[in-house]
Amino acid sequence: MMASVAARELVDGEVVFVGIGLPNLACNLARATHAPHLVLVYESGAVGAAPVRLPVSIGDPALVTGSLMVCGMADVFQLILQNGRIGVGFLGGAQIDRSGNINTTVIGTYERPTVRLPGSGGAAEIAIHARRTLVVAKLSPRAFPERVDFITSPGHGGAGGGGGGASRRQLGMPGAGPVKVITDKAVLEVDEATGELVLAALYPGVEASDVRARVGWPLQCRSRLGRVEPPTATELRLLRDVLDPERRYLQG
Amino acid sequence: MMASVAARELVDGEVVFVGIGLPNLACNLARATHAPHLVLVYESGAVGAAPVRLPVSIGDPALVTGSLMVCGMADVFQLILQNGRIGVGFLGGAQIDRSGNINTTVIGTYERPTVRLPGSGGAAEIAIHARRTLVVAKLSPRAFPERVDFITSPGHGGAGGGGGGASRRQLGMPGAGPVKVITDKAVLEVDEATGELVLAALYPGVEASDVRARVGWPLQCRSRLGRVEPPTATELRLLRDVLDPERRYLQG
Amino acid sequence: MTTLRDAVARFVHDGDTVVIEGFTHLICFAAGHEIIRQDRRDLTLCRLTPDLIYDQMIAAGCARKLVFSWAGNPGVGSLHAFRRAVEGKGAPPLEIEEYSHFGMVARFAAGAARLPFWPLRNYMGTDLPRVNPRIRHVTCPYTGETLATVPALNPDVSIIHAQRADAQGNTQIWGLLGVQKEAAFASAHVIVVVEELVDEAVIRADPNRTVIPGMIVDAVVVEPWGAHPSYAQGYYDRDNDFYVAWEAISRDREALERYLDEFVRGVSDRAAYLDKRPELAARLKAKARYCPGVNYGF
Amino acid sequence: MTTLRDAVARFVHDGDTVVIEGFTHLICFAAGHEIIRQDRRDLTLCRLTPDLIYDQMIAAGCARKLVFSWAGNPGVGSLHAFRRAVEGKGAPPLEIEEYSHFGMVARFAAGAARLPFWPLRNYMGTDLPRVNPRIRHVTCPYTGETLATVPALNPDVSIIHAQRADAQGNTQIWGLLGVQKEAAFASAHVIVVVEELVDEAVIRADPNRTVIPGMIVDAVVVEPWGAHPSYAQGYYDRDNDFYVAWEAISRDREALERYLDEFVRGVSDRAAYLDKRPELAARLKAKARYCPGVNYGF
Repeated sequence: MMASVAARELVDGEVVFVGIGLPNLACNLARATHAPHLVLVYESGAVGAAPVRLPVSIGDPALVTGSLMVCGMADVFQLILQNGRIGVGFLGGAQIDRSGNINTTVIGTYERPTVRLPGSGGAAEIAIHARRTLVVAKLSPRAFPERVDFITSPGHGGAGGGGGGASRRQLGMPGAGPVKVITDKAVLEVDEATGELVLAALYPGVEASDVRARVGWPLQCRSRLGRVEPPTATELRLLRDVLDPERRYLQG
Repeated sequence: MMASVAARELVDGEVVFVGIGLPNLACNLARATHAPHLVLVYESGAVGAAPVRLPVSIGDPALVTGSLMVCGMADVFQLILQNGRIGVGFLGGAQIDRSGNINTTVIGTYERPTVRLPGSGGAAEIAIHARRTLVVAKLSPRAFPERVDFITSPGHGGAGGGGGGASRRQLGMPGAGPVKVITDKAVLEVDEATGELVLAALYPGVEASDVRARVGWPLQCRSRLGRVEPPTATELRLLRDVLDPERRYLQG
Repeated sequence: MTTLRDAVARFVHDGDTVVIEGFTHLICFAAGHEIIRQDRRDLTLCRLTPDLIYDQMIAAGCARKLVFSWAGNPGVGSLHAFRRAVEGKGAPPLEIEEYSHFGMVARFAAGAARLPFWPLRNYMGTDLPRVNPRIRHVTCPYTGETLATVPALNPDVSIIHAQRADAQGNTQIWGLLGVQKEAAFASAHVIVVVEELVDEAVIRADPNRTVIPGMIVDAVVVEPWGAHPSYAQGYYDRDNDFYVAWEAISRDREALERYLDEFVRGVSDRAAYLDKRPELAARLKAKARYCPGVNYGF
Repeated sequence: MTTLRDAVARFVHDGDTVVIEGFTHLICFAAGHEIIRQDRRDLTLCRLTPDLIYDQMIAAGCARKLVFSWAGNPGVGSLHAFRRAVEGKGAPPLEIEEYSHFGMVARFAAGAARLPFWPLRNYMGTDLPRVNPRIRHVTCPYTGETLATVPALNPDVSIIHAQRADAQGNTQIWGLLGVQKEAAFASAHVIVVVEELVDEAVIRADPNRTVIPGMIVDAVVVEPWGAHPSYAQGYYDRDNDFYVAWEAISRDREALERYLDEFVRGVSDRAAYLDKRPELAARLKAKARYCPGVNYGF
């Protein structure tokens, strides 16, 4: 479900910075359905990858074989990402907060963490440079606190709180940042006026109260709340039979 | 003669930044005689070139075919030259002055030149970064003035005159600069104390006065003046029959 | 996929900052000639080595300004149209902005990375910063030392000649690479001109050879021998005889005009230019010297 | 040309700053194991993605400090030796210095260019500069805008795994390139470890594939399957099963010690390691997917 919702966000011809796991599934689903000209860029250096197997890591050899270009990582980050060529970046995170900040660094304090997470990787610069960033994460109060323990990838809160896209621009961030969060129950979007994540659309059978119960701040709603269409039969067949037959990333 | 004198300056295994013309002949002569492991680097991106014909330009396709590495010019200048990997740089020039400054930019003023020369190319950075720079030029009062009209490649005079290697170091130049000038009559060297070019060795049959007459400042002498050995039979045979049979660069 | 005529008409405008790069190798003379034919004016031409093609464009009056680092005829002598313009000898006046090779490389690198400047350890003790105030300095926030800087160069359009590309503009180059990659990524628009159009499968078979991805390319033009008298490794050799001949042609203003009239303005396109030089293939076609492939399997 | 044992003995010393790079691809596990066998101490280990090899070196007590940007087991989970050390759970303490990938790439780029810093448009709005004072800023001398900087990284030694090199260390890599080139040029010493030693003529047949020239290489070691469980494009696939298995091994301190005792300390060299895993070739050997060559003739 999350994979097909994410796939529909992608526009044909866009250049996507692909993370591993669900984003990779979503991108390949989009390529197989409405967006055959999607250009997949991996931070490992594969551009226009067309993997014949589901890549297990972002540096999988299947991303190289048959891709359009393979370049060094200095080129990926300077000539492609910082150059402004990435239309969509995908990020996940252990915590996403009210302002759309994402934490993949530590739970607890940085100096004495309860849980040490992997860190930024390319996430900080993706959230800064991609024209827009899509976040994929499962809803839970722990994952959606009022304020993340550590800002790895910047949302819309600005350095000292306060909100709105303006503060991103003031800070010199070229991209729009995390504009949409695709969860397992609903889609959240950033409200342009407040810079706050708000409820934008519900999955079938889900109520707004189900979402609010799993979010650590008083979640506002869009005035017109959308309904997310369930995956089509084609989408389900592609995901289950073609893209992830071993169910590495799909859960049912 | 100049080619064989220049060739003898090269130590086996050194990395040489090669210019076209005489320096190229000298490097290939050295490779064919005492320095088979000389690594020839061309600013065009060919590293470890082994040209099967005398290259007409620094970007000749014969420098690519069979070379050890071909890289972009950003790598040549940043990773090789600025990185400090070049042992010897070769430069020529329309004017070389008392302090070893070299001019390949303009005769006359910059704004209204009498003769517009090609400009720096890679010469400025070679004179700054190569561990030592060898200059190749024919003696004449016009070519060896007291002071060049324009400093394209810095010698030992420092920005406001004054002398000695110290000023190069103070200015942050990693390389020793133009330490030796190989002419058609003599070899000049920089005097470490004064930062001034002085007469170091004479070609057979040449007197110090012949050299002084062709230099635009009161030329000092090393206390022990050397004698340059004429080209050996092997050197002459290689130059005339193998390296430059069409006499593109050799004159007799 | 388009013609050079259409690509120049669409992406090269009067007053634009234009780059036709290539260090000796892969200089797109075909594009320069088309720009002369379409009589573009007031261009700011940028290139490390202006070479014969910019000498021709300067002579034809296309250029308002030249940004460069070495303006000569390599191994031969001068670019006389350039010299006349700079020495004030009656040619159309030409503004110049001058760096060294490293400086120009760094300007393209900054442009390609979309940074406003690039730091480099250079220019101390030279007169270049005195005559070019765009060479400035920055202080290292770690060591306190002063480093030279050059400003980013972001052309309106770069024209990149290459051995081959697919229809989407995924472009492969081997042999000397110059600053083709940096120039392309630095530019608002990119025209790729290739010796050979290949199937996407050819590109995908050897992705490490791709220097410019299709995503940054606006037009793909197929123009065999389009770099002559420059060369294309594996396709044809440099026409050194023409470089030597240029000395006499460009020294004589009328001879230069006759050259432009006959070989540039007097032909409709590159094919017509090649029709006038039927001997080229026999003289310059590259010999076969294929490298073995490598295994991309897993 | 030497053995890994001799190369490590000669170029890796207690207290050194050591880099074993490779982004998923070409990670030289053989070298990491040899460093553990030689019981090096107080190393500052630098790498974008510490991966299993640094987790093993941390567990073995080789590391005083880790400089990195993403410390996980890709697609699987955590590096538990690293986590125990950072979470203060009884393992040897480990100092950390943390960037993002772009920051680490930029650190290597600065080191390779022998500049003291590298500018990048990054880190605004993040907490990284708060916990890493080495992320600083510089003001553009043209636009006045503020850009982030990272300091140069110049390791004492980099160990670069590659598909092939000649005896002089001229090294060719295809597939993912990571930051192998930048790391090598940034380092005081370079050890190249290759799947295959080839004749100089093989290198010279395709010079555009050369990533590291012999002039910067101190030692060449031939070690087939030396990257396992990482991979070498065209030689063998990544051992994803081992990456999955590492989760359980590294989570359990004793299991990790048993692993080190059996597969690292308990073997004399890489050949002995491979003798214990005779199934690898059948499971992981790459299929043939050769690209055609290109013409380097003129």
